Amino acid sequence: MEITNDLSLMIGGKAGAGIFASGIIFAKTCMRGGLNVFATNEYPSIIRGGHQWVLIRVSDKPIYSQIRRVDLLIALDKLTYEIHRDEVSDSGGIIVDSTLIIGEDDSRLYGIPISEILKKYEAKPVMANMVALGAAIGLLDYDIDVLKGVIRDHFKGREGLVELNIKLAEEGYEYSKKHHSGFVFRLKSLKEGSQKILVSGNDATAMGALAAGLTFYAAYPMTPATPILHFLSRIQKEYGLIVIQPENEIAAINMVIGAAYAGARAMTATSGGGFSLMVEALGQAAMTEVPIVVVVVQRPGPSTGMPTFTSQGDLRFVLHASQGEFPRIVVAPGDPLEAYMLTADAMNLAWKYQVPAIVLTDKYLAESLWSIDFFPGIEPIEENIIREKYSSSEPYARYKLTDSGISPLALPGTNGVIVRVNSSEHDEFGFGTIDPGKVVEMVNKRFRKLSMLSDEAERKGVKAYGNGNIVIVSWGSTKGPILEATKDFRDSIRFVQFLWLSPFPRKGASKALDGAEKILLVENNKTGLLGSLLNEYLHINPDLSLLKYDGRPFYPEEIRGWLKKCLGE
Amino acid sequence: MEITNDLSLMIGGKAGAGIFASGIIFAKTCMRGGLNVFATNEYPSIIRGGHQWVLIRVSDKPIYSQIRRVDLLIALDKLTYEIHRDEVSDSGGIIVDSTLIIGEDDSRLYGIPISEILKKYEAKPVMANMVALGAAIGLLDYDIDVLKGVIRDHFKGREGLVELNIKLAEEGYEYSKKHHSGFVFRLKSLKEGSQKILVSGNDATAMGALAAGLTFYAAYPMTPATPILHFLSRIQKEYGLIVIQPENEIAAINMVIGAAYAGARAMTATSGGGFSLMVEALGQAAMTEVPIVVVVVQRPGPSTGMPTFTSQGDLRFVLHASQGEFPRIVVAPGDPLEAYMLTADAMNLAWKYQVPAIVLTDKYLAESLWSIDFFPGIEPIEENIIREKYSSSEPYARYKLTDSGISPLALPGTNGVIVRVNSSEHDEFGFGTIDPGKVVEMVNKRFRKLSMLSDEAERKGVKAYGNGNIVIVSWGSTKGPILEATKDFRDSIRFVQFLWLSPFPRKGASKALDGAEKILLVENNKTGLLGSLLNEYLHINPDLSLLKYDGRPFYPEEIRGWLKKCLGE
Amino acid sequence: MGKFSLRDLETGRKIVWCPGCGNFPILAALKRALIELNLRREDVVLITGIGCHGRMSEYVNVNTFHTIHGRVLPLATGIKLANPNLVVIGHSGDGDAYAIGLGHLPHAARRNIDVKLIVHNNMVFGLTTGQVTPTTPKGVKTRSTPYGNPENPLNPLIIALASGATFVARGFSGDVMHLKELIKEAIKHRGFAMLDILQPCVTFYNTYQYFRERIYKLEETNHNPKDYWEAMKRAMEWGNKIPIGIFYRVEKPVFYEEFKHAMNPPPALRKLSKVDLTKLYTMFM
Amino acid sequence: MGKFSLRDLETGRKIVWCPGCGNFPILAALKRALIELNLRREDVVLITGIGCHGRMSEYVNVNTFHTIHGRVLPLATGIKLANPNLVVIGHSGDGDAYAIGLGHLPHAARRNIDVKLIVHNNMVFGLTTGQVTPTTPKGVKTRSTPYGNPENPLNPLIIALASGATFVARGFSGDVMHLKELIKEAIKHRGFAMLDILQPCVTFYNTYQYFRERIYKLEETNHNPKDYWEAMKRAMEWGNKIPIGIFYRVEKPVFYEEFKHAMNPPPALRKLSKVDLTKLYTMFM
Ligand SMILES: Cc1ncc(C[n+]2csc(CCOP(=O)(O)OP(=O)(O)O)c2C)c(N)n1
Ligand SMILES: Cc1ncc(C[n+]2csc(CCOP(=O)(O)OP(=O)(O)O)c2C)c(N)n1
Ligand code: SF4
Ligand code: SF4
Ligand SMILES: [Mg+2]
Ligand SMILES: [Mg+2]
Repeated sequence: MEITNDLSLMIGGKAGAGIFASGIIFAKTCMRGGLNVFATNEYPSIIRGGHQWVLIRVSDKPIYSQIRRVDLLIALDKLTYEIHRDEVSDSGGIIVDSTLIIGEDDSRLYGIPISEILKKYEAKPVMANMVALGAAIGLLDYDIDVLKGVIRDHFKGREGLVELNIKLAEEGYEYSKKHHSGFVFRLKSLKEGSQKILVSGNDATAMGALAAGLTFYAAYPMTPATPILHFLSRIQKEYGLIVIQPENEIAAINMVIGAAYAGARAMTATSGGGFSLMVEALGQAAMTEVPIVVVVVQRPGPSTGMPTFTSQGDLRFVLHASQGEFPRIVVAPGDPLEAYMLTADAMNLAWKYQVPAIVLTDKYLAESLWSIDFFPGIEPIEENIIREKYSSSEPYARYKLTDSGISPLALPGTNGVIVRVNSSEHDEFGFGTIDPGKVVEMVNKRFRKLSMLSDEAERKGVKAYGNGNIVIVSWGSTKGPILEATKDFRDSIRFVQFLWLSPFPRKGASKALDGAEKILLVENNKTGLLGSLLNEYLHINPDLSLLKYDGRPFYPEEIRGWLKKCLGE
Repeated sequence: MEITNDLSLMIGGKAGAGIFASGIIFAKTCMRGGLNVFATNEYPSIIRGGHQWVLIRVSDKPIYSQIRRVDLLIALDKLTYEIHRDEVSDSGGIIVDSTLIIGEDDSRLYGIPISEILKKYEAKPVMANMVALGAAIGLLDYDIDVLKGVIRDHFKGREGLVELNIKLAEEGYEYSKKHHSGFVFRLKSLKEGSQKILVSGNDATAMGALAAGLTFYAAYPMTPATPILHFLSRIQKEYGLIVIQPENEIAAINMVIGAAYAGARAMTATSGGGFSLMVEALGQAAMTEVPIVVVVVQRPGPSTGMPTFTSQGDLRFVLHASQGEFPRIVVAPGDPLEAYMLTADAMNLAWKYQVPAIVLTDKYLAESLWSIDFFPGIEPIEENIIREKYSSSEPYARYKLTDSGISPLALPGTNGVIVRVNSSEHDEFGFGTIDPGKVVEMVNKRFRKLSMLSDEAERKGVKAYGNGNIVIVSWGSTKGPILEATKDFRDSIRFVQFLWLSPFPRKGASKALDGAEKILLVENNKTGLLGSLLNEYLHINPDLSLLKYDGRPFYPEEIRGWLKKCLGE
Repeated sequence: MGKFSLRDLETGRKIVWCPGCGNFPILAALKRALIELNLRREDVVLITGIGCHGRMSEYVNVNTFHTIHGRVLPLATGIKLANPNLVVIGHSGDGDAYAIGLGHLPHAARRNIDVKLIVHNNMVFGLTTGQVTPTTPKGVKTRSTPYGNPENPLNPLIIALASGATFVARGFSGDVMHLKELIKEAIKHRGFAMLDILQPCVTFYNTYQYFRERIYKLEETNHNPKDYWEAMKRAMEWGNKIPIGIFYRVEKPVFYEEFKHAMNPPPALRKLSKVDLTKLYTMFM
Repeated sequence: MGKFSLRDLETGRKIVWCPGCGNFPILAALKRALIELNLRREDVVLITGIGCHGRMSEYVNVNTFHTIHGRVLPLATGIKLANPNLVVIGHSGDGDAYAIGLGHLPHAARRNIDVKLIVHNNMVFGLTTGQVTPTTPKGVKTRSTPYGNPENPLNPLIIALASGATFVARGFSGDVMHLKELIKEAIKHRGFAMLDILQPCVTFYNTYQYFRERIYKLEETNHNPKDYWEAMKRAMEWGNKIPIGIFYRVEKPVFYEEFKHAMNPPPALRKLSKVDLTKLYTMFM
């Protein structure tokens, strides 16, 4: 029996052994053959030597997440073999350095003389991954030329490396072709596949912001948000961006507010601890009505918690952060396309409504990789902005009372206007006030924006998949495992995903939940935070909850198993 | 007609003119005569010259708040007269410097030649208040000797000032006795009155902490929490306190955590903006299980907002502040006695359960003054603490797994133990861990405390006044105006006050709300934050809401008027 | 609008500082400096912190940002980077700049970001009614230190010099004309300029007399503001004689020049238009 | 327990720094210093920030507090004030102490709080995989500055000196015995001691070779660590020759002595008992 184009592959080894690079190379190799790919990783907060892995799912059908089953394990060290051998299915295989794992009576082992090959080419130990990748391609009976192309692009500019790595991959490939055959799992290029890109949630977030006009990015490194900083600083020249790493998160968000006040579309990203430090300035953005975007990539808390793991524990925190009350946008994408779209939306709408917008993701979404179609074109939308000249006879009032609550926004430097903003309560011109009537007017003005903002949330804030009356409710990155778990049960199981958390899409939610017999909550946290919103806004207490808070994402198998129990099967 | 011992008096004038001092002196003068007193103030964030006032209610019956009606206005400048004359009832009076307000055809005016008297004694303009106070005592036919006693104590140690001020008061008194008579409102000492103290919410909070063993206080000044710092630094020597004003709020809370880790009962206080900066360390206290108390005195936000005004806008913020999920104590007193009791409770329970505790008050509670009985004796309670020596053969484990979730707490320096705490997720000994099983155990351990903590909340978290089936629901400082507004309707109107907001006393609330026909929400904010908790925890959406967000506290008249409308009268 | 006169700079707001407050001369000096420098009013951005000093933004009719406590510098940095055409002037207090905001000062200095920091150093928290600050002398009684300040004060000029500031000066509210010149020089300086102003707080810490008796002007000595060590030594003087004037001034590359690739036009002035992401895609393929 | 040997200091945790990391010698030097100083193990509190340096607390079997990023100093201050009997040693990184935590350093220094700050200065954010920090030299390429660091670095020794630190020293991971002596001297110093350690990060910024070629020891010169200006000048040296050793050391009153009224016994050791509030009541009557 052969199984073609339905593979789950894991590469494991020590931090510093090029595990993630191998994962990306393998994933791209599959993607270039027209196959769909999803990859996710796990690693401790250790620079070298800690055990880490990447898990790659490949199929010619749509895939939404990793699965538990491992069909092929590339164990780059002994520990990987020991930890993960039980995850490999009986018909699966395990690629190892034949000199490393000896005497194991395991029929799934495919030994490759990796060390010998490295020695032959005087290659560094870190290049073991290339031999193993070649061997895997051989075992899977896939096209080695595609792999070579990917390696060539990966090491572009470093020609010596290109040749050596390709050689190593070829050696691995040939060895496995020659010595190992009959492996059940196969990969085969599809000729019709459209051109795709392999992106992470972080990549998509950054590109969504770019599409919506980002020109200023300030961020202090914090796992798992740091890759956005790396990416944007890499491309700063081509896109004319200012990318700056300030002294801390307080400086980062205040620089962003300064830049946005001046007129630049500006963003910062961080994780919970850094966001904690931004809380005061978030309120300042709200009070001054300076539009900013803050990306919060969740990891398990409280406090330092587990920096390299995943969580959905910050939902209530971002919804209520900062003293006083004000409208804010909080959106939570579930995959890269949504990350792109919602971040672009967040930027455009922050500027339209002059409110702070938060894009809430998590490590699992941020660092996993998806093969997807090119992003749809999105444009920066500018409304209510006065640039260059002001042509009214009235003096410019930054906080003019309007029906919508949105005041015309002028940029400093514009002829004929003085732009006066104020973190204290203020009048229409931005001068401080404590007059009770004016104060109420100003609070009401800011809150009037909620009416149009809620319309946006209702329109786009909830998605339903399937028609069943058993309804799974969730938000953010759990989307993938849930879709994967329920893909064969679309008639009996409905999945309702919340994309907007603030304003809360109350009507959209009611509609999406209409007719539900049972409501099942799935969240990557301890207390069911979306559940608390359902209680608050809809008086719905989910019938059952599946909550996971060990820092790991859901596996579809867990969800499916739980569903069976829920449904009394 | 004479009205005895039922008075509402206002003193108004410029910032810097001793308005609040006069208020305190007058209030104490009444209190020493056995009368009940309540005083509240309003002032802009301006050091000199801004208009400010204090409003004092005096009665021989219990009083709960200020009222709108002013019976006697002491207008220390013209502006005060202009702003407030319409608040003075027809039968009321207005004490003015006869040289200042001339030609006003207002029969309520009682002119006193204040400037002349000051000139005669070569006294500074700021002493006008003493002449006016004396005049008021005269007009009210009260006992000038009591006033003199209060003045004597007020200026204790500055004998020259004592004599001059007493002289000035006497002059005012005699002038009004001689020239003005027949004023309707009268005050008369009660002989049986018990000894009382005149305290603010801030005073009570500080004393509650002292009673529960406070020895370390670190705070960065922030209105309206600063008086706690002033008070504690004044008494630091008598009570052996360390009182320190660090470079900012981040330093303040981290010093508090350090001191508590070392073994000291430690506290900080701030308002919303400063609390924003403490958010990250709040999570650290939760993760390390170091017991701390944070007092948050609310003022209107967002951001700098209105520093000297009042608000209840931070409830959701303090409930959800900091990344990740963890149990916390949040209590909200409604008057000084509750502020004292709940702060002491917060300190004792923070140490018992090793969780962060937040005492949530607001400017209105913090800076208003109440005449009350001496505080009941409360003792510091210490449980689960290992001091001096450790007598087990097992190595000490700071985060030992226990049924209650509470681990024995040892102090560093103790013979035979090593105290290892960690802001990262950790094992029983405080070493970092990412093991999924251990992580879940630790999260569960921290959350197990919720079970006993919830019992505390259920026991003490909700109070009901009256038996009616029309139920007003509120929390915090609105208590006073609500009690005042409803005091004559206890049979038809029930008032349910929430004292614990976290853990939320769900059962206690259900019980207190039992049989309610109508639920009316009263809050000093824009969106009804307690209302959102009722929705979330009880699926109760209040039938009607009275929300005030102009920075001013409620007046009982507003509540009564609204109630009438609600009840369709 | 464009160039302006003193009248154009009025906002019509009532000034609520205590009579005699050392902030009045600073306000007067700033206004005069702006006029004499002949700038476009629309090009000036005044950023103010929280404190009595923060009211400056109510009294000068240019662009203003009254920010939260302690964040004048990062905010100013963001504004200047996004639009270097703007003249960015921060007004801060000793609490604002040296207590809660101190973490930003050395970084702004070493970056040599072209913003001006004018610190109203009254050695007290004014607006919160008189507590100790990092520049309050040891032993002084304040409302938070009723038994005397237990801490040694910070010398902000030394900190600025130690951090690489390219312009470091001290003024005194008691000499408004001198102050005006210092503000002008600070604004004219290309790079980060810190001007610490001895500003008596007549209500909580009245130092007029104290400083009047001790102050002397550096420009009336042979002080060479290009000499770092001389600047350091002068900045250490604090006793019977206290120097004011320009301690240090050198020219160095300014921060936004490091972002030439983003300055054509600068971010705040760039027209929004569709962004081509496809050139990125090869990276992901 | 009480006095301890090297074995007692082991925690049995696997060390996960990169092989060759400059943190190993610091760990070895600290342990030896603790032993040679002959302290009670229970009296030592090690506070560590977030970063590779932060793992120190996993590897030394004394009391530890692994705190959040940048807050070693306020935490240490709280501990020391609450119980001055404890020996409070903070380990921080150049990111932890000089980026996010810089706002605390001058204040700890001017207070002369008796805690020790040992900075593992690898001139890079290690744990977050190699970004620029305030001590990274200008022009250096890191993952957040792929076109070279646009900022001028900070000189932490000058900042410490400018802030009034009473003990300022620099060590080098390449000389563990010298480092041990410095740590001992820092711990013995009564007052705030800052020890900046040049700590190569072999993975992201390997400076072993660079520093080996340049380093010289102050004690092998005629350097007088009591002379403030000499210390300043030596701290400015950064080129072909880079000094290590004790730059500055003077004795000044320490901070907790300002709280004598609260030290008998200190807060952390005081027995809880009923507090008499009635003596306060006269104030409120
Ligand atoms: C985060 C935060 N903490 C505290 C405050 C309260 N606060 C307002 S002004 C001020 C002190 C201002 O002192 P300074 O900067 O010296 O200004 P001055 O009033 O003396 O001009 C403080 C602490 C605040 N607004 N925000
Ligand atoms: C508030 C906050 N911001 C950011 C981070 C992420 N973070 C972890 S370690 C680190 C840098 C550490 O650099 P350094 O102090 O130099 O330590 P090293 O790893 O080099 O020893 C950062 C930014 C964090 N944990 N907390
Ligand atoms: S308190 Fe001091 S600084 Fe503030 S206005 Fe008054 S005199 Fe000026
Ligand atoms: S990354 Fe650098 S500092 Fe961190 S362990 Fe590795 S070598 Fe050491
Ligand atoms: Mg000041
Ligand atoms: Mg470092």
